[in-house]
Amino acid sequence: MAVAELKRPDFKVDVRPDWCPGCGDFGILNAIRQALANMRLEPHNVAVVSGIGCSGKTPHYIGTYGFHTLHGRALPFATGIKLANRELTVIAVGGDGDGYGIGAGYFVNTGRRNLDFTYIVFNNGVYGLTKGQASPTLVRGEQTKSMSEAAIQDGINPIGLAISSGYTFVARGYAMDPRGLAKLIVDAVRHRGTSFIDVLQPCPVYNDKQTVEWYMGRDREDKQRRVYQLIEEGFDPVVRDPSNVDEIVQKKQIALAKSYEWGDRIPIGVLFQIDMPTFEDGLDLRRPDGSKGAIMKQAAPYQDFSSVLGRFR
Amino acid sequence: MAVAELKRPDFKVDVRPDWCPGCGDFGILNAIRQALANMRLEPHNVAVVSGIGCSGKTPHYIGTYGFHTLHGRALPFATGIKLANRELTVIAVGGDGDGYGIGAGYFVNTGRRNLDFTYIVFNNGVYGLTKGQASPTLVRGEQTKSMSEAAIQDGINPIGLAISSGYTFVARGYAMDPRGLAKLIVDAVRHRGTSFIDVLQPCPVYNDKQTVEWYMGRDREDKQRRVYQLIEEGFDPVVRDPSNVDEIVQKKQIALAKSYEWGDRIPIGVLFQIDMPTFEDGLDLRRPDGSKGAIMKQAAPYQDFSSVLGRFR
Amino acid sequence: MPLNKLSWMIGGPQGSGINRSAEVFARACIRNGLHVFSNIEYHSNIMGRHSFYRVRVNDKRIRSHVDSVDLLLALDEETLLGDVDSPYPTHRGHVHEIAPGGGVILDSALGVSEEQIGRDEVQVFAIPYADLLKEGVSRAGLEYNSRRHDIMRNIVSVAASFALVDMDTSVIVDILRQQLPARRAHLVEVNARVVEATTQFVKDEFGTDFGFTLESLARDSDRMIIRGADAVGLGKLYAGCSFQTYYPIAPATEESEFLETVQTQFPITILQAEDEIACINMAVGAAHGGARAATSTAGPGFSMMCEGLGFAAMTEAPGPVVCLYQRGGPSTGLPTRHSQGDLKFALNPGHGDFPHIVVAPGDIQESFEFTFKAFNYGDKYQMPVIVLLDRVLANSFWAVDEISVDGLVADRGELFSENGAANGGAPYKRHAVTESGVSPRSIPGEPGGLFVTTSDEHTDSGKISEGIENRLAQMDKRMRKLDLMAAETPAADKWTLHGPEQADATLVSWGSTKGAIIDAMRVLDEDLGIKVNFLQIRLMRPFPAEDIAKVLDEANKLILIEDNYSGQLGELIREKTGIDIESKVLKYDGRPISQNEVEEGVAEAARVGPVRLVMSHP
Amino acid sequence: MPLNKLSWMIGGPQGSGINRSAEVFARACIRNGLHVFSNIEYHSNIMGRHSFYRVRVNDKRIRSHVDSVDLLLALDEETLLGDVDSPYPTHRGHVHEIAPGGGVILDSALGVSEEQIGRDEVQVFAIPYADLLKEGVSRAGLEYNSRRHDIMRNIVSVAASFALVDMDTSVIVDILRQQLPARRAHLVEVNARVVEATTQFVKDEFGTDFGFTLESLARDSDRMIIRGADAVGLGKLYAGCSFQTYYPIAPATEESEFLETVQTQFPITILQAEDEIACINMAVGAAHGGARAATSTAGPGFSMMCEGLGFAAMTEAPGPVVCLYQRGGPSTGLPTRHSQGDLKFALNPGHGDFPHIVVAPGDIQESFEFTFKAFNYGDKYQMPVIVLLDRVLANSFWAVDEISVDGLVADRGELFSENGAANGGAPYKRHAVTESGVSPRSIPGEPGGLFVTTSDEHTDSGKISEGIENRLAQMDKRMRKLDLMAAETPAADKWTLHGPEQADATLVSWGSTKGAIIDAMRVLDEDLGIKVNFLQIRLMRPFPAEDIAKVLDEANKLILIEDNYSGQLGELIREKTGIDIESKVLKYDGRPISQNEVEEGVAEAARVGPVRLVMSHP
Ligand SMILES: Cc1ncc(C[n+]2csc(CCOP(=O)(O)OP(=O)(O)O)c2C)c(N)n1
Ligand SMILES: Cc1ncc(C[n+]2csc(CCOP(=O)(O)OP(=O)(O)O)c2C)c(N)n1
Ligand code: SF4
Ligand code: SF4
Ligand SMILES: [Mg+2]
Ligand SMILES: [Mg+2]
Repeated sequence: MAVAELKRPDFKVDVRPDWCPGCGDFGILNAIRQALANMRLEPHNVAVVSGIGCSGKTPHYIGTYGFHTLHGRALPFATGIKLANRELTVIAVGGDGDGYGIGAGYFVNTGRRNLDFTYIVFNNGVYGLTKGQASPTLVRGEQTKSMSEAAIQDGINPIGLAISSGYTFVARGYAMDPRGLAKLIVDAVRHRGTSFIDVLQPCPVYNDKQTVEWYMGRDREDKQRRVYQLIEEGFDPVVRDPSNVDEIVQKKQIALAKSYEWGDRIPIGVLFQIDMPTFEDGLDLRRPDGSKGAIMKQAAPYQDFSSVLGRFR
Repeated sequence: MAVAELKRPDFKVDVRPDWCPGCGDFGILNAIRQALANMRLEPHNVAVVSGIGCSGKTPHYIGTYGFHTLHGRALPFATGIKLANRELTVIAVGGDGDGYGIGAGYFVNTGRRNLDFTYIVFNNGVYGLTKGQASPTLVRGEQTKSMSEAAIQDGINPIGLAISSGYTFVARGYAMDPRGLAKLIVDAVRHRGTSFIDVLQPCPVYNDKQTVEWYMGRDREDKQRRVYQLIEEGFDPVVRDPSNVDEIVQKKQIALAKSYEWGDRIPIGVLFQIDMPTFEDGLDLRRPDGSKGAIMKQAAPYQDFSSVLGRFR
Repeated sequence: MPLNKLSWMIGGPQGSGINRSAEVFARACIRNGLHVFSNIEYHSNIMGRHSFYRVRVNDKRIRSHVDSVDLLLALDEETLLGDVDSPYPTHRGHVHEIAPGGGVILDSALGVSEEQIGRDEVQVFAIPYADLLKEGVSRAGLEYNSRRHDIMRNIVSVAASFALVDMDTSVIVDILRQQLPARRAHLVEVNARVVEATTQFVKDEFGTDFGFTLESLARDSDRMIIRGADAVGLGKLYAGCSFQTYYPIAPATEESEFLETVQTQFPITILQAEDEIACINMAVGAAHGGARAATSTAGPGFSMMCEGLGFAAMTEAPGPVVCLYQRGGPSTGLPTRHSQGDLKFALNPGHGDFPHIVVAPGDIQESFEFTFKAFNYGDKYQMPVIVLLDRVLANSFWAVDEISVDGLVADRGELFSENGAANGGAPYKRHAVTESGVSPRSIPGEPGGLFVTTSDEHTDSGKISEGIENRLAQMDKRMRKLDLMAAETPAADKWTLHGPEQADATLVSWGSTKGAIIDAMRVLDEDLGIKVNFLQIRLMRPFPAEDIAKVLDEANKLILIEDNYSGQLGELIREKTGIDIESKVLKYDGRPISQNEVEEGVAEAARVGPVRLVMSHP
Repeated sequence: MPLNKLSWMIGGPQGSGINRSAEVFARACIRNGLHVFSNIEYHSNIMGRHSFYRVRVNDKRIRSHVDSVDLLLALDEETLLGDVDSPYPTHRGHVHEIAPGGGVILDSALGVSEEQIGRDEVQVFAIPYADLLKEGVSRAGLEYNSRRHDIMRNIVSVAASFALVDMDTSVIVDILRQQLPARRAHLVEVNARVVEATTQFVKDEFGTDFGFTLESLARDSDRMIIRGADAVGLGKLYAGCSFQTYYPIAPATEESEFLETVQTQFPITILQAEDEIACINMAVGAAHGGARAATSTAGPGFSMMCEGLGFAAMTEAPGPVVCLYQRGGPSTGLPTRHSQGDLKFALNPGHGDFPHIVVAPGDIQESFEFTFKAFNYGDKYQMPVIVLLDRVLANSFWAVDEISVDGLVADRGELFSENGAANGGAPYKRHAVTESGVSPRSIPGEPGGLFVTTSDEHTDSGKISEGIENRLAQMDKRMRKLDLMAAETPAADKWTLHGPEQADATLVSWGSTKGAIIDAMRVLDEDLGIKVNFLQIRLMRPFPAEDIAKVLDEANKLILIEDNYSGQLGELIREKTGIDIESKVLKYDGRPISQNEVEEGVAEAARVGPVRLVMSHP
């Protein structure tokens, strides 16, 4: 190449994803890259943080700062990096085992905090990387390929959990709809506060129940696709008046009801959204001088250090 | 005493609780003892399992088998002991920090399992034993006595979490109503499946907001008590037809709405109940010979052990 | 040319069926009376990354692999030449590992030329997989359909290998007949024809040029082929374990998966929990509840169990048994690779001083036997027991003649009911201070045995107590149980000195390296003239310091062999005996030490004196 | 009779205000130019259980407590006689600890007789608390109201104590004036009157009978009274730490609470997380994000951090700094009591071999200084740093003249931007293999420094890699940083030999025992004729093995002193040097070793030779 063309970053890298052919993760990856490009973010101002699992490999495939952390711990890590440098756009990603199994405690408690970042869960109903055990979203009675017996535990409802935990943006996406998903991600990232997207993700290797064919309704007589956009139905997830408790509860109620819609019709899109003070806002209130706990590349002894010694005299 | 009278066990012991005067824990303790006595359970067939906290000391004050485990781990322990010996009546107890903070992951995932035992959370809005920090139920903006700043995180909604996790009996109790609470506990223990009671518990030492006076409405002009019994309002939490998804969702919706009722009116009682197969039922299905994984005091090599060796030849 | 000694390898992308080929190949060799040791290397990936499977065949018992390959079966070019052109290359392929005179089987459709392979002393056997499949299918009277029939490429691979080494290929069909479920029995015929076509092609094309030969030996129909993970599972079953928790993690999952397949047959509950903290605490709960309880995990999961282990020790739970399958660390590390890097962590797995037992089996029989014994230890000494295993021990297929249950008797330790009378009506004390340290335990459900216990320091009755005298009494009595365990356990369970009493050098090691060391000992002695013996240490805690010091003091040269960076056993030995084993043969590249690496390392250490050698065959 | 040497103790139920009394007492002594060391013992309980607070006063600097009590202030009967009649008794009270000639102050309303106390050589001072309160209140022109005024019982206690030892009581009022918030300033006057009434009563009633006297010395107004937890917090502030996570746990919480009180003043975020796994992973995230990040916990919480520590090491995070406040283990153990039982766990805090640093300060200045340095270590060597503290160091009030910041300069290690030019445009490699092992680090937000990193083994660019050569290169380079750290750190930071070069016995210890040992050394030498020196080891990893071996080799008798069961430092020393310190003075009853216990233990060990002594004063 003679002249390097200055072009908009596409967030691609030189590493080929090692996901299986047909894996829904490709769709989510593309949607994230697309969303970042659409928002015209600069790669160095973005950090993608992941847990462990097939899904956990995502940061390796996106041209931003990337942290492939521990199984179940993406949210605490994301919390730390965001608070260290609020200028960063932080996106946490991970599997459903990662997020709702081993990470369930962080899923719940991150919701309360309302830090300004986005969490995307790759929900494939299985533990992919460990070869297909049931994940916490697999429902009672279901038996995927590599299970020796059908599930005897119920599946949790991620949307319901998110709403009860305090997430201020709660949505569901579908991996095979990268365009729609990219848009959802843009909305999530732009939302002020913790935004959460549960993405239905086919795992062609281990989940032989929730397959692309199934989501598309190819098994149905009428061949009607199961997933549909909430917006098409005129569903309104947004709390207009965040000080109106009745409105909040009512919006949470309908979101909960929608989240249980499953089987023949599966809604995707934003289920709940509200504008609330973020954790950062709360911190700033404590520190009225406007110093926002910014990144400190060069630690210098704080100027007024000696003043604090006075307390001990 | 000349003649020892044979009497119904009252589940009392020779250890004096070291809770602070006026602590709501006394009320809960009495309610548990009362419930056990009312059910005419035999002390040796009951195991009370707790986490760590003021609330965690409860097993020391009840005359049954008792396990005062680790902070946040009462539910896994209870799961293990119940599966080791299904004949036991198992009651897990602990604080709100214990259950919804460090234990949130187990709270969520225990709900999915629907094992036949009862979980009672002492919800006082604070970490009592560590001297009054905010617990996960303390709501945004609230500042109790020993906090240096007001909370900047939202409180989680335990009832909503329980419903979304799959608990089949979800209730709220009030510590200062031991009689009503004892009844609730009896219902919970008798329920087949995992029953959960979030108990509003005044901590006079550290929580100066949700005090007995406050719950009783003594600060209100009309002096109306805030807590009221759902049943008085004719609230119906029970799913009649567990195969009817619409009914389930509708009951979950109204339970969620009720759980957000707070401030001037605070409902207590059962919020949601459904009859579903337990985890034990599921295990039994796997083992059609009827051997229910019973307690094995004397391990003997399984009879047909050598048959399994054949697979490797 | 070598007879009945073959190092065979198949390589290809993860998910391309190499496991199946290798396992049929290994099983077929066993059927033909030979011994095998076979182990796989693969990435933490579901499909696509390079993996390979070694099957080493021998007429004598073997327990390890060697790095050189006699016959390589390459399903893709990467197996031959590596991924050196990729942006982040990881290996150079396996051609360079082929022994002079060895061979490569490959699909002629790959279009790899002999020049590319570039080794004159290596024979290349190009096989037209597609043609042979078609031929076989049509011989069976069917029409070839790639989607349906390409799965038999595995069988072509195995048949071609067998044909080349002049082994009877009919056994392949026997194995398929046995393994295929009834509803797929019709496939046996097609497979048989494919085997036939492949055999014929190989014989016609290559004759008996290839010098390596495998000969059927007197068939010992009882020989088993089994992985360490299975042996551990069997140990649990035989011990009467009725409760096992797990959270999926390589390389521990296999054990639980094996147990899941027998849960309809035995009264055992296998529970896949939400994480490892739940796993350990459920297991502690079940142990207190009366079950023989266990959990299995790898390093990252074990890192979550620290508090639960201390809790079990503090409340004097009978167990649980915790199987720790070591893999390449630190952190997530090399999830599917091998290591012995968790010893020191297993020895100090929580805060504060508390008693626990750590035992490290070295082969299949020991994996079975010490898993069984671990339950006895747990019940008798009322503390958690860690069984240290690792990736290669767990997941390699070993040929063994028998699993022996000799002398294995369940002992549930001192129970309250047996001692109830002696109490004379005094209230039962769960943590009674006794001379041995052991307090007879009661099990919930027992009418007279009510107790409370707690993770807090407690009185003999299990009540919270911060009293000083009580603290000392409880602390001492808990720790005393370790002395009791040490006193009651036969030395033969704690350690073994393999080989001659007197030797030029004493090799010191633990765990799965046993296989490679035992295999290497003969070669060291006979071919390299170094007479060695081998001190295998099994009981890591309580450590048999006096015994070990005695053996080491009497030894000539000492050489430590471990699959980790620091020589962790060496550190333990020095801590307990003061003896510093200066010569170390270490390996920490994520692969198990091979027989030849033991030979090389020991020979070098014997030659140059005190040295730290890092073994690796990239 | 003793002048300016007093061991004072106040005891009563938890929540009865003994803390307040003791802290006013201690502060008042300091105001009067004396030195103090004061520490509390209390149950894991909010209200009601027995607790007591010691304040030792001296005209020379002291750093420890002694077991005997010169003046005991008993707020209840249990403080005197214990709870021997309760179903699960825990202690015998403190009367037996009173030194001959010492005294007891008690409320005459308690109705405890001299016979009950039963010690003729002890003086009993019964004080009518209620009357004095009433008297004081009315002198202030107010009407006595028990609900409002009983809180001043504390002041009666302090004033009575001061009056007995003939110390100027006006300083008490000065302190109250300083401490009471403006809106409660009117209370100063009432308190002053209560002090007056009490002083007068004591003088009238008991005269100067009590032989112990405290005299005001030249006032050194700059002397501080401070806890280790505060010193650590100050170290964090001075180091520019901008992110701290914690989950409440004794005895670590105090540090975070102190930091919370300054978060409006400094740009530091203190986050109370949902558990310790969140704490460590948030801190690692923040460290990678560019902040100087830290977390603080005790054993049970640290048990949850293992995986996060390995993760930090694997991804070469710059830190975080993890302060581990040891308390009585194992398990929940003795939550509010002391121990040094977590050393070995801190040294092996996760699976696999990975580098980390462990440093153990021994007093206030060291707590400050090594917390500060820990951030430099983290940044320079890109690994987690554990600062080992403990209950008595953290929560005792020490009098110190100054916190010295001499020579403390922040060093954030090699940063990418500084080295960007040298790269010559080559893509940035976060884990570049360098000779030192350190790879210049970039911080997210940096345009040219994009990188990915992972808990999996990775290439120099942070991509997942399971390649063999890469593995060895990365493993070696990570571990190499420990050698660099060892080489760059001055010996004076690693260890100190206190006392004379030559001695009859060398005491070997670490952490907070330093205080008691230093205090005991003079007595051992002057009064007991045993000339000792004291090797204090601070850097536990990388362990300065050669230095230590040299010191130990040159020593005469060696005596190990530790507040744990196993003698964990002794085990570490033997592991690293082969040297077995056979004489051990250990304490593990949940209380810190006292000056007199050091004297007793050392004297005994010196007398009888190799011995394991367990110290305890129930
Ligand atoms: C502490 C710990 N436990 C277990 C594992 C093993 N492990 C790796 S990935 C994984 C589950 C992956 O499932 P999920 O989170 O749903 O992601 P997916 O692979 O389906 O995308 C597990 C259990 C681990 N890495 N760490
Ligand atoms: C792993 C761990 N972290 C922290 C602690 C310290 N700790 C003891 S009790 C407690 C919180 C208690 O609060 P809660 O659960 O609400 O119970 P309460 O005392 O209010 O009844 C904490 C954090 C611990 N024991 N273990
Ligand atoms: S196992 Fe499933 S989730 Fe994982 S890469 Fe393959 S298809 Fe995707
Ligand atoms: S601190 Fe609160 S919860 Fe704990 S015992 Fe006291 S009143 Fe009860
Ligand atoms: Mg998944
Ligand atoms: Mg609480």
